Amino acid sequence: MTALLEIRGLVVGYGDAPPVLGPIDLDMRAGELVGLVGESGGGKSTLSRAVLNDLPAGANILEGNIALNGVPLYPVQPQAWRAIRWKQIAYVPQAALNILNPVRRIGAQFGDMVADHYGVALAGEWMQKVIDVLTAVRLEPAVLRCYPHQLSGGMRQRVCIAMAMLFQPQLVVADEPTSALDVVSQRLVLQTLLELRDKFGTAILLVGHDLAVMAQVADRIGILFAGQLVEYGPARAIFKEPAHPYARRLLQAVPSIRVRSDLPEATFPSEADRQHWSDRSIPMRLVGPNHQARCETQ
Amino acid sequence: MMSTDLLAIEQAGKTFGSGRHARPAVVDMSLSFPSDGARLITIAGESGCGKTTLALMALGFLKPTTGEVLYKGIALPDLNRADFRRFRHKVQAVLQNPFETFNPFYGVSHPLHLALRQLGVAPRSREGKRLMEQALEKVRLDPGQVLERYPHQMSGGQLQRVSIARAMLFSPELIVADEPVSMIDASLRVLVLRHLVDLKVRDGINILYITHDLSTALQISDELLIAHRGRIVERGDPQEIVDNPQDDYTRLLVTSVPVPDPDQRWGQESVPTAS
Amino acid sequence: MRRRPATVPLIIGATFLGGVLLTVVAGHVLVSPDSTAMFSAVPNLPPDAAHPLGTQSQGRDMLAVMAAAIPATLFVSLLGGGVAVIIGTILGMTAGYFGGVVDGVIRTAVDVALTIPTLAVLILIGASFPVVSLSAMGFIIALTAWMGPARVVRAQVLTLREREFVRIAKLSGLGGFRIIALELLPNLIPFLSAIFVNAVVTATAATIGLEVLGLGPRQTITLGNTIFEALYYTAMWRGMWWWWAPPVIVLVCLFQGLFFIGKALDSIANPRALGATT
Amino acid sequence: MLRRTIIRILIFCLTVWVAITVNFIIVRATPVDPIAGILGRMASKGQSVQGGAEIVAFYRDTFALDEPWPVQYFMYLRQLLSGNLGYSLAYFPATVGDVLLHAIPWSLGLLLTAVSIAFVVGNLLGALGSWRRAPLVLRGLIYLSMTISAVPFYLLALILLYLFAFMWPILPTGGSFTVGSTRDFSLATAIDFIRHAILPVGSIALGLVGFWALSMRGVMTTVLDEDYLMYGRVKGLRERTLFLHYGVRNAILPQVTALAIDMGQLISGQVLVEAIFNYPGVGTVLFNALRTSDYFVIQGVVLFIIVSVSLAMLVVDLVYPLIDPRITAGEAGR
Repeated sequence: MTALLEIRGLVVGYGDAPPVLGPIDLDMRAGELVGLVGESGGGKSTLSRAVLNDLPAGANILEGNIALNGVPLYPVQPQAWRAIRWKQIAYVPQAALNILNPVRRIGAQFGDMVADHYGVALAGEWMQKVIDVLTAVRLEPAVLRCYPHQLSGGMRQRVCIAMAMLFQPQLVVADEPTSALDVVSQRLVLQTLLELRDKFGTAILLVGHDLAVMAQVADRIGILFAGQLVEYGPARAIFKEPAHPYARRLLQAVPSIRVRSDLPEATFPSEADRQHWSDRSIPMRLVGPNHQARCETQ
Repeated sequence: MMSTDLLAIEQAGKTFGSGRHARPAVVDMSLSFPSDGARLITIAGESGCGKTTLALMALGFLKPTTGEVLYKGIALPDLNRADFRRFRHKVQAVLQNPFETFNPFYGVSHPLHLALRQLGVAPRSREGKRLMEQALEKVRLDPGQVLERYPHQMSGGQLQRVSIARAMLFSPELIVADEPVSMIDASLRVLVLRHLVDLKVRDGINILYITHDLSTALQISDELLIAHRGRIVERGDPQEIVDNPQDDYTRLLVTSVPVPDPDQRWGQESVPTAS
Repeated sequence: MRRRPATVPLIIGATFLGGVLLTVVAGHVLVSPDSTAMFSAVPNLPPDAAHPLGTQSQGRDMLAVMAAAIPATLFVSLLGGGVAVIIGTILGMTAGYFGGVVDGVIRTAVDVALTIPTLAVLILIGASFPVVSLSAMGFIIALTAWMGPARVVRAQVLTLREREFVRIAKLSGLGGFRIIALELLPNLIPFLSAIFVNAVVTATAATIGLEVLGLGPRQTITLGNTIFEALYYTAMWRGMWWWWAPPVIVLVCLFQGLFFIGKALDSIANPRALGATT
Repeated sequence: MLRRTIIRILIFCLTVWVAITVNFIIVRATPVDPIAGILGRMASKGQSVQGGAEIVAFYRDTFALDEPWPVQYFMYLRQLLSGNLGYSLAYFPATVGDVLLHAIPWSLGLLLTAVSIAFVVGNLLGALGSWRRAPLVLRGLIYLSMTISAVPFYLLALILLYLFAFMWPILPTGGSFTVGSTRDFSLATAIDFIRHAILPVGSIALGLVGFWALSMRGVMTTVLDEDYLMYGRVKGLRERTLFLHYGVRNAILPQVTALAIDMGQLISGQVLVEAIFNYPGVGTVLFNALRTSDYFVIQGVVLFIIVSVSLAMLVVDLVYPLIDPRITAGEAGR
């Protein structure tokens, strides 16, 4: 079975400075929900932006490649990219106040997508499709007449999910889609994503910092530290048998809502620890079925 | 009834704006820290539930529109100069965004110096240095490394610990911690919270912990208050509330918090309705 | 990665201003200051060796006029700009920090003053009370330039005030004025320098504008008065370019210099407003 | 919405009232009897004052100059409200109102033409210049226009006047029509009219283009950093859609507000430009009045400028919500 998305030896850096990410090897199967977690600056956002070909200004892919359905995405052909964007790889952004154009109605913003990708106005069959995706995210068609600021944060985020699903892409990259939302909206947004995944068979690359969220929704989890993928495996295996010391620390730091337990002693990771965790000379090795980690054998 | 609590908030309410634009942020909230023993009380709720407004009232930065805030039995506006000064010193805070807690114009040591000067100690004197070192060691920071740096050269976790050290200089009786870990990397959150717990257990300091994170609230608090739309909807023992929530909103909140266990996933049947 | 984008405009600006000052030096070296007196030379002479910039109709040497006019104009501009920034900063800080009624009153005053075309009011004042001294001119001009600083400072203080470090300072027992002086003011220094340059620009434009209308300090030689006289005695129509062109060119250089320096300071104070092309 | 409108109108009224009162105070604060003083000054300059006695009598009556100040103030307000600005001393018996009425269309035409040209060109230039793939020529043009706009209008006017009317005399030196020409509805008249307007319009527009380009570029650079633009780009929208509907559409809003704020500066500059080109607008009326100490004309022009600028700002402020959905829809949606 070939992978939907294959990332091979990907290295991203700014000019001559040491690379900020990689080398990364990672693959995703069709219809799979992969979660990427790590601390800020760990490289999870850079990785997702490389998949979207939306690296921050100055950042470049130095080595390696990303392939979708076996077709390499880099080097980028601008025309070809416009065809891939949204039709094959769509995006659900972080819930920010200004993520939708504040002076344009939601309907017009759907219209822009349809017009620029298919060259037709938003009417008839397309209008039906838009209403369908809105219904799928539990929104009334009336939101099409609204301006973004008239919707709540959770509603705007579901509009973004509906936009991502409109062309039924094979892959959706979701970058911290719920970090700005309260837990009730977070649950609604995440469950909506899962339902759409089941309905359309869309694979989802979910970037986040909350392991508890990943436990709820991810099939597989990748843990990034200092620009390296240090562990990648099925969600259950990561939670039950974490192999990498950083992964273990991360898990230890997730408090549960179920049982009250004593907090760990306040020992902060030393520079030596951090050096060790990001040691590139240690290769990824298989530590369980489908489960690999960058650590010495026990 | 005579109240000799260390700090008591009695049926405090706060409304912003007036007339048609009136927006009640806090309605009838009460809580108190007894003068004996140290307690960690948590107010948990989503953004806009009034928890930060309450914190600002507890610190004397906002005047409640109804009800009052009492320090050792006396309402804040009635405190005489000396007592208000004592209140200012003994009720300290750790705020949400460590990167904004420090004035970018100055080094990290600036707030520590301000605090020392306020206490009548010259920051550069032997005594001043000793006090700063003592406070920083309590939060396991190396004074030599910290004091020479600027805020942007440090991580959020480190800055937040300097903030705790600053508060410690005053030997406070109560620390209001307003979302102290929400801007810190997940792997370090629990460790910073651990310091708060240590302050309570080791130094006997009361803590008012304000958070949106029910999980950490469960882990560290002696008493938990759930706030929703400016009101306290449920209060009591944290484990009790989580296991057996009485209020509808609390129940929704508790079931929405993700459990870090792939074997205990949300059921599809209980998807919350659109908010 | 960190390039100082301010360096280039700073150098260009300094060059222009340097050129203006050099004119003053050249004037003092090449001709006697007494040559500004009426009929100290033959009137209407085109430039030659004795009078590098020629003479005007009242027999004043133009280079000597320029050497006297530039410092006079700069004095009015700097005084006007400086007073405006001080007034604006005090009002802006008071409004921004204390808020409430104080803020409401100051903000309304700024709004009203911004609405009134200041030149119009100056014209009225100038026509009713003939301005006599350069200092008086400076103070009057300051009335036209304080609103900008007040607005900007207020906005800055409003955002700074909500920063958590102000709360921390309050928790350490600092009072309102010490918070303004110790915590807010240092962060405003880059803004204030940019604001000052902008205020000087506004003040200069207003001074010269008034003077060109004939409402300047009557007995003093300034750049604006020189232009007024050149226009009054129809220098352009008489082909006497050496009369009207030097003050115009010096002013253009002055404005260019201030523009580039203001731009440099702006980009230091507010890196986000930097254009992608600079 | 209604609250905002009412507050805005109140500020307008306050502004006008302040202007009128300041005007009143300045006149009374001058040490001498305003009328006698003015007539005296004019006489000393050797100018003939036709109907001098009538003017004095008129003012004593209408403004109740022999009464105490409060009564004078009341009379003054009443005269103003009835639109009576007094007589011109230089063109007696023409009233200040007559003089103004002749000049206003010229000034308005000049202003609207120059501002529209500059607003469109400047904003377009600034927006294009901030976009990723702007050609070098365009960036150079923006920089040039920016440095030009650092120079006040009146200096630009002097330079343009010299360049195009003296050094290279292709345009007239001033006025609005060739002296002695017949003003009919012919093509020749139209061309004559346009030729006279080019330099005044040009010096204002040239000075404004860079100003708008600069501030538009500033606003656009912040808009380019906004999340919705990044999101639009990732959505694979066309550059044109992003530029027009996501970039310019958002950036133009603060520009409109800036238009209102700078109206005062703008008109101050125009006054001088008109005077330099002897264009028959309000500015030239003012300039001539200053030369002849025609005090009531000066006062009338100043009042007129203040009121019309305030009015223009009021209009911009009231129209603004119509183009920014966040204000109107926000109120309606709640």
